[in-house]
Amino acid sequence: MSSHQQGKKQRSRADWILLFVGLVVGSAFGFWLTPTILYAEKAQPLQFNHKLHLEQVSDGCQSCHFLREDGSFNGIPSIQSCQECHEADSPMGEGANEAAFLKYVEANQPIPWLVYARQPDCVFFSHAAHTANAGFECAQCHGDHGETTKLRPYEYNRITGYSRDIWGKGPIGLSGPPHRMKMDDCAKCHSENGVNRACFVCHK
Amino acid sequence: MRRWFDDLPKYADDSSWHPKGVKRCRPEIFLLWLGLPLTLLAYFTVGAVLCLALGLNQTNMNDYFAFGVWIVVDLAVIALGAGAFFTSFLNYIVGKTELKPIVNAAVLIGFICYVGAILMLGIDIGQPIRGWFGFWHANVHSMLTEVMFCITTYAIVLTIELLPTVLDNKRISRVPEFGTMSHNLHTIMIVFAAAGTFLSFFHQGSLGGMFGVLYARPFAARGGLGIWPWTFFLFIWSAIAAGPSFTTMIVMITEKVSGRKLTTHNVKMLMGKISGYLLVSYMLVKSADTAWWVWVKLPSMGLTMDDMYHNPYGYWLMWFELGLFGWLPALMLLQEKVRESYGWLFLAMLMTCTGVALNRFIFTIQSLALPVLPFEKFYSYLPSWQEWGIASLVLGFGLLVYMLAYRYLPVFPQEPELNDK
Amino acid sequence: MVIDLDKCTGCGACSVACMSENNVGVLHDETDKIRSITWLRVYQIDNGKSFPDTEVAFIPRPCMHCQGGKAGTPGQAFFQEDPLLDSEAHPPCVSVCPATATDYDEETGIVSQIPTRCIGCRYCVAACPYHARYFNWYDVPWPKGTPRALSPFVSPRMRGVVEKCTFCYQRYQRARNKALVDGSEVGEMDYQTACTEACPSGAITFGQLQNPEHKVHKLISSEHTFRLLEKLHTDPKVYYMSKREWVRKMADNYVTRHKKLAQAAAGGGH
Amino acid sequence: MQWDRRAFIKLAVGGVLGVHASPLVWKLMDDSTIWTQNWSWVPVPEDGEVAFANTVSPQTGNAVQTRLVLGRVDGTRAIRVEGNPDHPLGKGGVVPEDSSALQLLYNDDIRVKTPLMRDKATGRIVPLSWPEALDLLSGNLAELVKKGKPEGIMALGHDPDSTTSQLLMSLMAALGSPNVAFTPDARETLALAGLATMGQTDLGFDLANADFVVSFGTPLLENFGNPVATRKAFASWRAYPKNSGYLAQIEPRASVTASQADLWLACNPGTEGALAMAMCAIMIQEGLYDQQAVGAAFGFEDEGDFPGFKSYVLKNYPREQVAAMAGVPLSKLLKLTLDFAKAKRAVAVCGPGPSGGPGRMYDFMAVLALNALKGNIGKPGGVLVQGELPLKPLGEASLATKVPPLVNPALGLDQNNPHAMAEAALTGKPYGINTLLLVGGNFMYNGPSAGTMQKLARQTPFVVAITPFLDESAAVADLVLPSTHWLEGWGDSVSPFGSPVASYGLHLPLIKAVPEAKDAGEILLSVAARLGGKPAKALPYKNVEEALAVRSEALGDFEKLAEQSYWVQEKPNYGAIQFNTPSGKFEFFSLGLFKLLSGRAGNPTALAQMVAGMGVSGGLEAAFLPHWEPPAAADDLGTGMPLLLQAVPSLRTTWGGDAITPYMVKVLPDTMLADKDKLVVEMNPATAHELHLYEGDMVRVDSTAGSLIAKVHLFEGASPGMVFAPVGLGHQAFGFQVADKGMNFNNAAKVTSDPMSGLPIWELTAVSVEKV
Repeated sequence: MSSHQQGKKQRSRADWILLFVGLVVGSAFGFWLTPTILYAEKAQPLQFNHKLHLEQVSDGCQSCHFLREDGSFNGIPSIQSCQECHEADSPMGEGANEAAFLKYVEANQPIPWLVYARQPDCVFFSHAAHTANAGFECAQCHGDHGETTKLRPYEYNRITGYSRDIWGKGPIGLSGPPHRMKMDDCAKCHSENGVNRACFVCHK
Repeated sequence: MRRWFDDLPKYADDSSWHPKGVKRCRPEIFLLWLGLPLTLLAYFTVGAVLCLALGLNQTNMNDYFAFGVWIVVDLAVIALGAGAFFTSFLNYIVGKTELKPIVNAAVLIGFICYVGAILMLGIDIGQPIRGWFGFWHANVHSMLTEVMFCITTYAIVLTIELLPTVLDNKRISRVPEFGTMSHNLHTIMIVFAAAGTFLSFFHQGSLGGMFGVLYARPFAARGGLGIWPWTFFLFIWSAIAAGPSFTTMIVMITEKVSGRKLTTHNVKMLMGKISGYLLVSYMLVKSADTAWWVWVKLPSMGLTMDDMYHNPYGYWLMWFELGLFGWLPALMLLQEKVRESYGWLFLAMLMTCTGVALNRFIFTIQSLALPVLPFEKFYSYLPSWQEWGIASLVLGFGLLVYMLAYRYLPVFPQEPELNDK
Repeated sequence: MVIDLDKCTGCGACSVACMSENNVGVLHDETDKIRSITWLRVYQIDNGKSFPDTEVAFIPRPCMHCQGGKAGTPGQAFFQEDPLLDSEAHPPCVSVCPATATDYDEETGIVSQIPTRCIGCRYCVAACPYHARYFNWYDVPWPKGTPRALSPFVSPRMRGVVEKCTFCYQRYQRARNKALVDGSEVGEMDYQTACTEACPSGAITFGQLQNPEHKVHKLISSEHTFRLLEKLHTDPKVYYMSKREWVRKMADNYVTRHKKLAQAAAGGGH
Repeated sequence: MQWDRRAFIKLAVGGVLGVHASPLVWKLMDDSTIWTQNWSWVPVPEDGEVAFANTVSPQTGNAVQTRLVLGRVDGTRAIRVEGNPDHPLGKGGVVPEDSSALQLLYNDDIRVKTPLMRDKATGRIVPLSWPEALDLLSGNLAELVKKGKPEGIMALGHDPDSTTSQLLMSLMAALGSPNVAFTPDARETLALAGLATMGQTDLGFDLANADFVVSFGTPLLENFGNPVATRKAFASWRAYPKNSGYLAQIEPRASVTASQADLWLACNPGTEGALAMAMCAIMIQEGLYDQQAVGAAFGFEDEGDFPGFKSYVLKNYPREQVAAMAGVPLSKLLKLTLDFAKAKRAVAVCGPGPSGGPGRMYDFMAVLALNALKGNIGKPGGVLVQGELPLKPLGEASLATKVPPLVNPALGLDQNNPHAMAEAALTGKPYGINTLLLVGGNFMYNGPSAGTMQKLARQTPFVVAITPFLDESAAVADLVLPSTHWLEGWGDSVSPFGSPVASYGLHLPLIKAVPEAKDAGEILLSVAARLGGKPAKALPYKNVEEALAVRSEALGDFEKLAEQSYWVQEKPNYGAIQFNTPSGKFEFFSLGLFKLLSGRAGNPTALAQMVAGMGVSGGLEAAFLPHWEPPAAADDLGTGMPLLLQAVPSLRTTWGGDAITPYMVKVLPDTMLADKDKLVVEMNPATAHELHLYEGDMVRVDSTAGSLIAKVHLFEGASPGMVFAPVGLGHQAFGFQVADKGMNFNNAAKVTSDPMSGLPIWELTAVSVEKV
């Protein structure tokens, strides 16, 4: 074997290491960049203490987020329903939040909450079917949201505008509810429980 | 003082890249030639930008002509590109090594046809960005899914099959890794030929099946005779009949344009013979299918042949497809005399290709043109200039790749020896 | 669904009600009928006779929600005699979709279409002999302010996808929600399509074809009942009724049909 | 290791592969796909609680409900207009016009958002505040009154029975101008014919209970009365396995009604009335009439100087002659008459013509006479008198409306014919007009002669349009005042044409698309208040709601009424009818009419002159009897105008009032609008052949009033010698979805006055057709 050939072989091996190094660096870069480049944060218009409110109301989550008579779901309560407890002229406490809230009350403007669990428009989700019928607890999909004392920042996808809660926290998105709410998660549960998986069951 | 352009001729001198033992035209002449495909590609680009930015309303397609010239061209080039898999099949698997001199060309033409078709399909769908749904959320029952999978994988196979030819380029092959790779590829080419045959066989069939399964569109639905959909086999059959013709035809055109002999006439005659026998058998089956359709299938749907042919899509289409461009070239190709004559062989092959392209046109456009509801209106369709622009992609892209390949790659192994003097 | 053509006056109320229920857009040129989206199109037919024996009639055509030729999958069908052997549902349009953007719901028998899944290949459009499937050639130019009238129960479509009649599935969903809360079942009158409700003649009846307690079940056994293109074995779920023989004859192709009749019905032809 | 090109390439390739091994590329691909599913330019409607609210469409008289979404952020929106299933007549049915009303309501581009004024000097449109606008209008009116020229004010309104129109009449009366007219309506003709024969104005046809219906040229199944109720009645005849009702249609075109009818008697244009007379003649000759009912009537037999109906009919309408003249086979006519006479509950129906015009009074009288011969008056399935609608009159308006006046131009300018009024004003005889008040009805489009109305507007110094839309009337106005759409504001409507029972409908503010818009009635009230004095006294209401509450007092609690939004007479009036005629009987010979006219004329010679001046061709002998007047358009035939133009009605288009909606345009068949928005006219193939015209040819249809450019469609069902054009297309306003779709039928329609009633009619127009 001539030295020329040997040199070539060594060279070749070193090159393959380079390829591997590139692979590792590129992959690490990709994992790091994915959330940074895709997601942005927005603060909620004002803070809200779910835990505190839950202690005050009589009917748990359903006090504000309830099924209406026609079976549709009252997601975010209107500012009028807030006023059933909060009165415009007598602030509850001194906090800046209460003041900010009362500003909306005075203007009779809806609070522009950013909804973590908002599904895209093409999705039909029936709370009635999952709670009244299947007996789900809120936490099964929404996690400990009702126990939190403050609202975490709302993360959304820059391209699609979706809440990050839909895709989930992890970089690959392999979790399931309550950490992720993708179609696959719905479909998985539907098949496991023998629920109809036809398209129209969940799409409109 | 050297001017910046004084060195240009040196840089432009690409003769070291040319295949061994052949002569190619001067770079500036070649550049001029390149103008033709580049113009076509520019036309394509205008159409593509319009269609992607403004939507498919830029075409003249509509809800009645859901498919238009793009699908026709797609189907036609894929059928004509079948020369690649069938010649490879004969060469590598059946062992008809007489075809070796033309296999590279067949693969190259196949590659052009398939890649061109895929690019065009990308614009044909209303939501190109969602195109991958066809793979990710594939509906395994759909003929189109099969087509998508097979075309894409076969395009990859074709790329691999083409790779040795690329690597055999005089300069590239100097790189030792590439040289080894090329050699290794050559030895395992039979595997790819087999894979290609399998894939191509199925998607040619699926393309036919695409129409055959439209059981509620009386023109397209061909059944009976124990097998459904019949079009599955008809499309394979016609594709393998026309493919060799098309490959040979392109080689002959290249010979005329370059003024150089590229393969021996024996090879062409053999290709013609293969085409001819296949075409005759195809025409027999096709005629049987048509007869069954006319006398059994259509009446069962309450229709007669008269319902199927309205001007401008009149009976003439049928006579052209089955007669002038069907039986006639089939019988011509069977004649030794015809095959011996360069001109007659070319003509017969041209007619064969025309017939198969016409068949694809008829299945796409006429299937859709015929109103099925008795109270529906009859419409006809002419593509818009934007559509032609996109359709010209195949030609532009094809010419470009083919010209580059001809100039730089050893596509025709017989060329040096045939042009020795 | 059963549509009594002898009661239909071709007023277009069903079609308009459908469009307002389902957020269908209006384009600049709606005379381009082969690009205009009308989930429920009202066809006008005539008997082809000359004055004064001419008669016209109307055929409202929603999606037929075909059960199909029971052919199973085309894959299985390769080596079958014909598309009628298997027992599975096989609408002409569903099996062809490469991206699973449409399916046949065995529970309701409704053929769905999910525009956000659709890649816009239009193969289903080509497959449907009723022209019930529509491609969005354009983005809908909603005039300023008019999106306020859009229903939140149906998602507006983007260009480049296919859409069609869904038998107002959103109404079924709402009815089902209510039934779940009430602990009851979805009754016949709880789920009615927008066109059924709107028809001023009451020509449309909607319900479960197999449910003996529903009106449609009885209607489809009438000798005056027929379907469109039955010979193609699409097995539609939309039935029509008419006491007029020429109207019934117009629903399918007949080898013996006088050619002129068909052409005249196609609006004079071209 | 050497850092050279190859090493770098390997590193780069590794990097690229590495990136692909991370989720970055795939997630980007997925997200860009999700982006296509959520394009920012595709609207996302806000979800919310659903509520329903009732109202009654004043356009069609149909009870509807709006489906409202109470959005948390976007507020309350109406997403649908549906039929009201509780309404006894509509039963949940709806017509296209109502169910697509939101498309116009919510279209910001076509709504009037603030008062607008045309700057006289520059011609520019400038926005005004409400006080400025009201001051401008009341100032103009006050000045004319002050000058002693109140008659220089002309007002045109829609539906004289509505509260808005009642307020308009009160205002005009208080100002001292007699020049008020309303969109012509067949209700007036039926009221006049009813008054002349029965002394009753509110007649109806009990279609739902009839088993045999013969319709004289009226588009029963296209647009008749409350179109939903009419269709419900029709549908009830189509029972299985056998029809329970028989429908015969007499008209020259294979219309929807003609096609769905059990018998279509294809007649020559304008001869429907003659056929009614011939049917009377046959019934009398064959002795098939109801002896008892006819015995109790007045004017059947000759009576003193008055010729009796019997001898007049037998003499003037022999069956063979009429059949030949009308172009119908005698056998068919005879069979129809015999079947009609023998049927248990048969009724003959008259109504608006295909163009939506008010119809011909003598034709209506002939049809009522036919019903009288059948003896079905007051009986189930016959001609009924509606129960009285217990509405309280709003001031002086009562005088103007309770008894519709005869409006023949021969009787002077005090009339209800907007066309004749406009023509008189145009000639300046007896005087010109200074201020034109347009209160709904879009007269600049609806005409009935759009050209005449536009000429009037151009000639009038001050034109005011009170309208929700930037419509054709707003386009000619000097002052445009935004009024509410019927889903936004208060208003009402009364029983539609031919309804067997009386009904009342309220419409009320359910949603607000244009915050600045005011109810048309409220605008009038504000003007009256500003004017002070007599007008303020005549219109003392705070707002329209109050006026409505006062008017509908007798219908019970107003809030409840508003919630339900409609009131319908519970049971039809079956049984003996009180004939408020001079004879106290059904009058074949109208004694009432005779007394009215001879009272005005003074002596028989003057009476004969007066009758001739009213356009009655049969002379004194015929003037007070039901009879047939040849259509005026027939006189124009032959003068280079060889064909007759008639309208094609459809619920997919409209008959005036509100414009056609985008969805209605969308569902137009290509036999009405085709090939990039071209109007389509129908012709019989034989007629077209004579004129060397083929399917799809573009033609100009010319009348003396104007022309239409259209595409020819050959239709076997069209009577030879005629051209049929859709009505309701060709708007110049209402946005890109509606504007410039086809051409306006009312551009070409020639308007004449109906003999005796003096109402405008435009059913037939002589035209020439030329290829362009």
